[in-house]
Amino acid sequence: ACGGDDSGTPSGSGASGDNSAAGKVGIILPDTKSSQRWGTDDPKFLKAAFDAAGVQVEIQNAQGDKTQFQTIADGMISSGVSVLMIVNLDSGTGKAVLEKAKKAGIATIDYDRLTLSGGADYYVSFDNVKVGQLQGEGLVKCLEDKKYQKPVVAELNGSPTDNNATLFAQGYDSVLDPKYADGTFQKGPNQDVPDWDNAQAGTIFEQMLTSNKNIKGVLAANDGLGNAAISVLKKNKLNGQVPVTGQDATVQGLQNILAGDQCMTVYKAIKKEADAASELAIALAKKQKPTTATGTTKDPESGKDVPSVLLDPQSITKENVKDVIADGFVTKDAVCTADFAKACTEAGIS
Amino acid sequence: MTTTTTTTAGGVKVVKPTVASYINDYWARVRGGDLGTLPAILGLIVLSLIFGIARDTFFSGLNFANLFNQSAQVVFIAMGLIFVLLLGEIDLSAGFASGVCGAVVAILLTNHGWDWYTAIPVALVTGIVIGFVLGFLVAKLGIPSFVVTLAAFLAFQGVLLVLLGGGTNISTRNEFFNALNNNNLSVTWSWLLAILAVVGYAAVQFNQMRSRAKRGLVTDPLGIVLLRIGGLAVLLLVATAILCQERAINPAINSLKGVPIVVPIIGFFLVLWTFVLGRTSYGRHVYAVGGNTEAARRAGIPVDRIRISVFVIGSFMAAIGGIMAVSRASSVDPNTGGSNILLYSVGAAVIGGTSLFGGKGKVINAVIGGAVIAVIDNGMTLMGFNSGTKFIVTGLILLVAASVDALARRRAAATGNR
Amino acid sequence: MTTTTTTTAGGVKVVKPTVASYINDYWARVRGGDLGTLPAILGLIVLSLIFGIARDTFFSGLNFANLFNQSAQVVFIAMGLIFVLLLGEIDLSAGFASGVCGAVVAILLTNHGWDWYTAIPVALVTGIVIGFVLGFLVAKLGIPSFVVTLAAFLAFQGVLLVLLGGGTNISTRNEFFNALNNNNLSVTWSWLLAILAVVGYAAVQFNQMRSRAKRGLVTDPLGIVLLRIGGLAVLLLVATAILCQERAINPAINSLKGVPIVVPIIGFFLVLWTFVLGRTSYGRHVYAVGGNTEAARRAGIPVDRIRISVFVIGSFMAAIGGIMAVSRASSVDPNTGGSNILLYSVGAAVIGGTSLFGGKGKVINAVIGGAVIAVIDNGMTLMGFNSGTKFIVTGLILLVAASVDALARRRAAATGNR
Amino acid sequence: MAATPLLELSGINKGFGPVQVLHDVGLSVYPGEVTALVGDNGAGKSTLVKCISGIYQIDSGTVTFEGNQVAIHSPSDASGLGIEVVYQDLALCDNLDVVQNMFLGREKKRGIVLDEPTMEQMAGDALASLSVRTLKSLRQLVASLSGGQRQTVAIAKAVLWNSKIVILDEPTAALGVAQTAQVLELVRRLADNGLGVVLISHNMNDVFAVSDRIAALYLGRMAAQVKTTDVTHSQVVELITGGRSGNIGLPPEKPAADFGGDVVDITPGGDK
Amino acid sequence: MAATPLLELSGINKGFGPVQVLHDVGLSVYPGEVTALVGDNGAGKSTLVKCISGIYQIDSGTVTFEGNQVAIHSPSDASGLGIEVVYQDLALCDNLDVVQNMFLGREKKRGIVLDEPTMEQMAGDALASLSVRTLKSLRQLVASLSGGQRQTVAIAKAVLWNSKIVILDEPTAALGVAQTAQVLELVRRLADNGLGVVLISHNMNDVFAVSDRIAALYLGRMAAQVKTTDVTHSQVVELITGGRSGNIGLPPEKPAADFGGDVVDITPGGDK
Ligand SMILES: Nc1ncnc2c1ncn2[C@@H]1O[C@H](COP(=O)(O)OP(=O)(O)OP(=O)(O)O)[C@@H](O)[C@H]1O
Ligand SMILES: Nc1ncnc2c1ncn2[C@@H]1O[C@H](COP(=O)(O)OP(=O)(O)OP(=O)(O)O)[C@@H](O)[C@H]1O
Ligand SMILES: O[C@@H]1[C@@H](O)[C@H](O)OC[C@H]1O
Ligand SMILES: [Mg+2]
Ligand SMILES: [Mg+2]
Repeated sequence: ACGGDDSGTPSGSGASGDNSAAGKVGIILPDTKSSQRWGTDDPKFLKAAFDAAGVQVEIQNAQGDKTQFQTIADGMISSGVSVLMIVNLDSGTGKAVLEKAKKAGIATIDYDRLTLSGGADYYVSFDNVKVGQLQGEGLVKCLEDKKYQKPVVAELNGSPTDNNATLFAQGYDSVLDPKYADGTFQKGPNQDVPDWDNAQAGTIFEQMLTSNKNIKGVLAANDGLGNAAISVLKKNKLNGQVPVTGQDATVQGLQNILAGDQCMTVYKAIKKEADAASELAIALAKKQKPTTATGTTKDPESGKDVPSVLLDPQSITKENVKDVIADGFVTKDAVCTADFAKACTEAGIS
Repeated sequence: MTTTTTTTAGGVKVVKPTVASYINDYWARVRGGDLGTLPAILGLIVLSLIFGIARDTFFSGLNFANLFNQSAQVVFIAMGLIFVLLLGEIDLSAGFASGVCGAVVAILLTNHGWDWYTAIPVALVTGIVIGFVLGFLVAKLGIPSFVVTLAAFLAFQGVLLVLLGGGTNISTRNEFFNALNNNNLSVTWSWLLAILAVVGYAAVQFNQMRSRAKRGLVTDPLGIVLLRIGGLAVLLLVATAILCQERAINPAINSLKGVPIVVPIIGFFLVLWTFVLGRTSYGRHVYAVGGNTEAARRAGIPVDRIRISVFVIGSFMAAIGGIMAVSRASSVDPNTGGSNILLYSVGAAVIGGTSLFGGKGKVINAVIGGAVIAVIDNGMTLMGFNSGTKFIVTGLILLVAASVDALARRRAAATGNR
Repeated sequence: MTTTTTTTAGGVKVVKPTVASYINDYWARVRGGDLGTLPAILGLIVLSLIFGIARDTFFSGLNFANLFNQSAQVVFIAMGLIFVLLLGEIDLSAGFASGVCGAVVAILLTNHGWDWYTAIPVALVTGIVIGFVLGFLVAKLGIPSFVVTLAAFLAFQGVLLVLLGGGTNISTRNEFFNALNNNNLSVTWSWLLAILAVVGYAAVQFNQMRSRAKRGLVTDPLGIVLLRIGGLAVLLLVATAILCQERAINPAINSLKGVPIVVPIIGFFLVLWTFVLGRTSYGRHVYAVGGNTEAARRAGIPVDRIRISVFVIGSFMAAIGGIMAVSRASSVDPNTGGSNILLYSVGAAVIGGTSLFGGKGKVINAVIGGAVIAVIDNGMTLMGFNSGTKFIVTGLILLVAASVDALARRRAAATGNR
Repeated sequence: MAATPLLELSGINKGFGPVQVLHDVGLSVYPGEVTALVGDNGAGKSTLVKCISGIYQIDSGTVTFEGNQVAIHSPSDASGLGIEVVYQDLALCDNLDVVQNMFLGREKKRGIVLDEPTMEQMAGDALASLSVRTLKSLRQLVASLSGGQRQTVAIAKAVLWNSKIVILDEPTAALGVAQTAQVLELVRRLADNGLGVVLISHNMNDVFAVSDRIAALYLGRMAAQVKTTDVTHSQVVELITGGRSGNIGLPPEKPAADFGGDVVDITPGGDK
Repeated sequence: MAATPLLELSGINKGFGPVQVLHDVGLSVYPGEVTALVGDNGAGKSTLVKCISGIYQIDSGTVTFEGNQVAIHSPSDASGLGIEVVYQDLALCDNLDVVQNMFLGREKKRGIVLDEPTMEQMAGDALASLSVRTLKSLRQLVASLSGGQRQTVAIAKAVLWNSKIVILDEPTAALGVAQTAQVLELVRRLADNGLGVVLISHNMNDVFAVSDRIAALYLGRMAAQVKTTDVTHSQVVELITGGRSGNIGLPPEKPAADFGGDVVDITPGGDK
């Protein structure tokens, strides 16, 4: 229903009575530190989708501050949005915000992160446990390729305060634990990185390496953490020999893959996620019943089924870096700088 | 100037001020740079106007009410910090202390099924114990408070993580508790409390006048006293009137009016601590130790005990701040009390006019400074800038608010007043 | 005590100390509580022993070398902060200022393809400009530095985000640049520099002795001077020897030895700023303004200019810190200079013995305090606790390190010395 | 008069790190008498006072108060015994006003509430009795007072209380002619009321005008304690500047012997 | 002597907020002469000095130096003109040592490096000339100095330089007998070398011993400026305490008329 014909600009007053009836949509993103996506990709794709539909949107970022998060929600509610879409910082504040919105008669969407017991009307995301699984499988593959005997694997987990980090760990541990158990791999040091802080990740990994010189593989929860580990490996001239994982398909991560320093990253097609979410929101803003949320997600806390759009994350290695570029997520110019021109050609990026 | 001359018991000639001479003197003091909280209030008005012009929702009743809930945590923590700052000390751990106390209350309510009237006291006691330990380390071992509270800042972050079992968050579902920093008083109660406040203030003012007059001491002119009482009355009653309007987005679904419950709580502590600082010998001693520790010691003031006590008050108020934060979010997570909470709280105190070097400050500073910070935060989120720009503009606006203050005070330096 | 009495030009009798009387006096001073950096060094040793016992890798050459790279950012920022703190001011924005300057260098290197010798100067100039603006606002407008730099703390976070296009990480791939805080000097250069440092120190000491003796002023006994030089020599040469051992994880693949490049850079700035503070009139004026601003003003010292200058030095050193952080991570992200960097840097200065109230502190404090913080961080991550525990234990260990200091200094209070 | 001393110090030693300031000092303060403590700049007078009032801890020596040996560890111990001190470095809180400073640590209260009117009135009376005429307001911060006004506040503060001993360290140094006269009169009046008064002063006229006894410190040693009527103006000056005068004062060899040890090392370590 | 004044003030007004401290004050300082500035506590002497030295900005009035009207906005302006001041509130940096304080703002250097040996030697000489005998070390922090030692350091600091006018605000207040004599001698010597000297003191003996002229401030007004030889001890005391003496001083009606306006409001606003 809300497909192709909405792509015009909302210029004339009566041009699309459809649009003028549409309320405003408010979107709250969590921070700019856990991943670059919240500062760059998501706002860009979301904005584009709403602009295309001619629906008013306000996107704000809570800068990792849950007080801010609530304040932004208050502001959006009092400025009269008709749909509120959030990426929670934690389920608690997320829930408080969702409840306040519902009391004011506003439709709600959980974007990327499910608010436990939040009771949002819809949920759009990638399967985060799946992300972790892909990371685990990627690492296993790279280590097998290197033919290491009983390699020691270090784990650099995400922020202890980020629920997604917990889900990622669930995913990769579900792959790695059996390997530890059967003795193919050896469990090495395992630490959380507060705030996903890359600098701290560097020190943490350096110390892991100092105390356990046999580390042969690093499960880093995202590209930033991965790059921190790679810097330390480089310093010890071990880069390339110790596979490192990542997530988010950042330019940095893709380049590290092309350079052979990083084993894989997980590409979450953020544009698709953003499009799916905006489609839902636009329908709600126009007081229509969305039809795209075909799946459901069971809220593990409340036990309720939330109507959902769940997208599949994709594992990226040197072979399919080109897919990310083809998808328009990153540009060739950004990835294939002078240093990487050769590697790009080798990887079939033209 | 026409003045009446009376005589005090000391046999020294004194001049009884008239309303005119009083205002003249006040004006001369202001011109001479003795400004009190005036510049911060000025800054607040300027900010509000800017935001009000930029976004009309800023002046809506709903937004006005939200401001109180939004600022509560920072205001409570800042009130406690005023005591710590008055001694020239710092408490970097106040933010996470509020988180820890908030976690305690949430755990007791949710995981252990306690009721609010048992859970809240335990959280407050936790705050007191924390403050005692910090104060003890500073006063008795002589470790600089920056270091002690930096260590506590780290440790409490860990305690919070451990309490929350490594990163989950805990929701509170206790109706009363969640209402504290979310719901409103009934309209009747709102008016009742406002009127009570005005009457109480008037009583105190008149009583004071009477007791000075009885001793033959100079009193403020009656006109000025009436002006003060009238001023407060207008302020409180107008605010109450606004807050008692319907402000629900969708009044059909649920009605929203009345003064937020947190307002009288803020008012209570404002009056309490203002009384303690201004009217008790304990408060006097806090100022003395902050102004000149050696002089205080020579005057026989138990400096160490005072030092410990301010940390206790600081952490106690942090506990209340934490309770309010948890109530507002109906949940606690490992970042409760983290982020910018601490810097904002110290900033609130400083912007309100409290000195980091001790000896200068009032509890009202926390409220006014907290309001400045909350207005900036609130207004900025209404503007809807993107992340980077928002940080930058917030910083700049904070600077503008502070410059109003600084420029006003520059005259002070020029005329030799401090 | 056997002492020789000589006479100065002023006609006042003076006592020329012998080695024995010098040591006696020193000991009396220490017993009297005049401890300098002694307690911090003591704390450092205690910490190292604890970690060394808990994890044997702590004392490995590799870990020793890592310590320098890990602490570099905090040490550089802390060195600059010492100047700011000496004036009783604070710079909350130093962390993110270092991030901004780091981003500038990374953008120029990576996005614009500049070379390090053009990119680094631009980053340094950025630091200087930042410091100038901060200092100007504090000195000329009279806004408290806490507020100015809190505003800057927010604004620079935004600038960093904007520079990084909303939050992308930028990798640096310039060999030389990345080597700065990752690679090591060759063994030859390592020894050369160590020997140079010892010889230089000896020259300065002897020169000073000579110039005092020439004027008939009392000089330190030759034995003491030799002892000092010898002490430094042993320290530097032993450290160099350790760092020139092979420490590669896999020596077969690649060799890893030599003093980390960042060490002579730290050394350079340590000497430079120690010289500036101790031997130039500018440094003298910094102490004077920090000790008693009014007295400094009366002595004709341009207080405002001094105030601006310390912020310039502060942000300049923050820029260097940022460069080192980016070099170490070979990458910059929106959190570079964020998290605990600022608190750790101020903490380093304070733990080293610098006062937050101004007038007291030395550049070496930054290095020693930075070492304490780095050792704690380094040791704690070696231990591999989980997050919550790690925070708690880090806090406690910091407290232990500070207590050693505080307890040692308590005698000072007892004997009436400050 | 002068039966048993109210306060008796003996063998007091006090040093700061390597610097020994007081050597074996003894001093007796009698009730009803003014004891003038004199000595050159840096002789150790203020240090001695601070040892008595508990600001400094003595290294060794005994303090006897009303016949009992006491240990004074803090200023509140001293005021507990009834010892009031006006310090040379006045130690007022610049951020408090005149009334607040005068009652610091001993505020008047009604219930738990400060009784400001009473304090204001008492402060006004006390200051008026000390000839303070230029004070603009009792609610003025002491930061804005003139040197003499500060001094008067400090003196008024110390004599407001019922104490047994009042020690005044150069109380008239900053005072005008009239105010000085008032303070000297006050000092005499206190002694006449039976208190023990210790007056430190460099002004020999004042010393001879009000004191009953004179104690002279010389380079940290008690050179002599004599009745004022037994000595002349110039003898006291000799005691101050040389440590002895005729047959009173330190034995002639004493100062010389100790000289090499710890005095006048005017340029020791230098700067490193 | 006394052809044209070196420094001439006229019509100086200075207030702090609602408090008017100086009213229309005039003062002339002549080269080669010691001008004693006297007045009761709180009369405004120190305030006047701080107006001259640029610590306070005057509200109105003119300052003429060597015949030219000047505006002094800061202490460095004043020292640029050659005006040195010893303040009553001494303003030393407690965290610096004696030598460092004495050369503060005017350090001796070789190249850019501080010339410590030279400064130490010069400081030692200057202090020795002021009879300082108890100082333990020139490298002692001034925080640990006795009251008199601090005062001496401040005086020595001000007279180290080649200046045209030296103003001393109660320089001998804390000094011992010998040190006071030295300072008075120094004051006389400075004047004899052609400098203009302003000496503030409450000690009439000292005033009459060294001064050539006396200027008396009364409640912020200049009551009289007279030659020392033209007045008696008791006349000066009358000027100080009453603002007039016989036919010199303020006109009799003047003080009364202005009295109601701004004086002795000893308990105005009270505490709110
Ligand atoms: N904290 C300290 N550390 C080192 N030396 C000190 C300290 N306090 C005082 N002194 C020294 O002790 C000596 C005695 O000082 P004190 O203040 O007692 O002298 P005083 O007799 O009161 O002199 P004045 O008449 O100048 O006030 C002085 O030489 C002083 O420099
Ligand atoms: N900053 C200020 N604010 C308000 N009043 C002030 C300030 N500074 C000084 N005064 C008042 O001005 C008057 C004059 O002070 P000033 O210090 O000049 O006196 P003085 O003549 O030097 O006295 P003294 O002999 O005691 O040193 C005093 O009454 C004082 O209280
Ligand atoms: O994409 C990831 C996001 O889902 C998580 O919440 O924060 C870290 C990011 O890398
Ligand atoms: Mg003394
Ligand atoms: Mg004066």
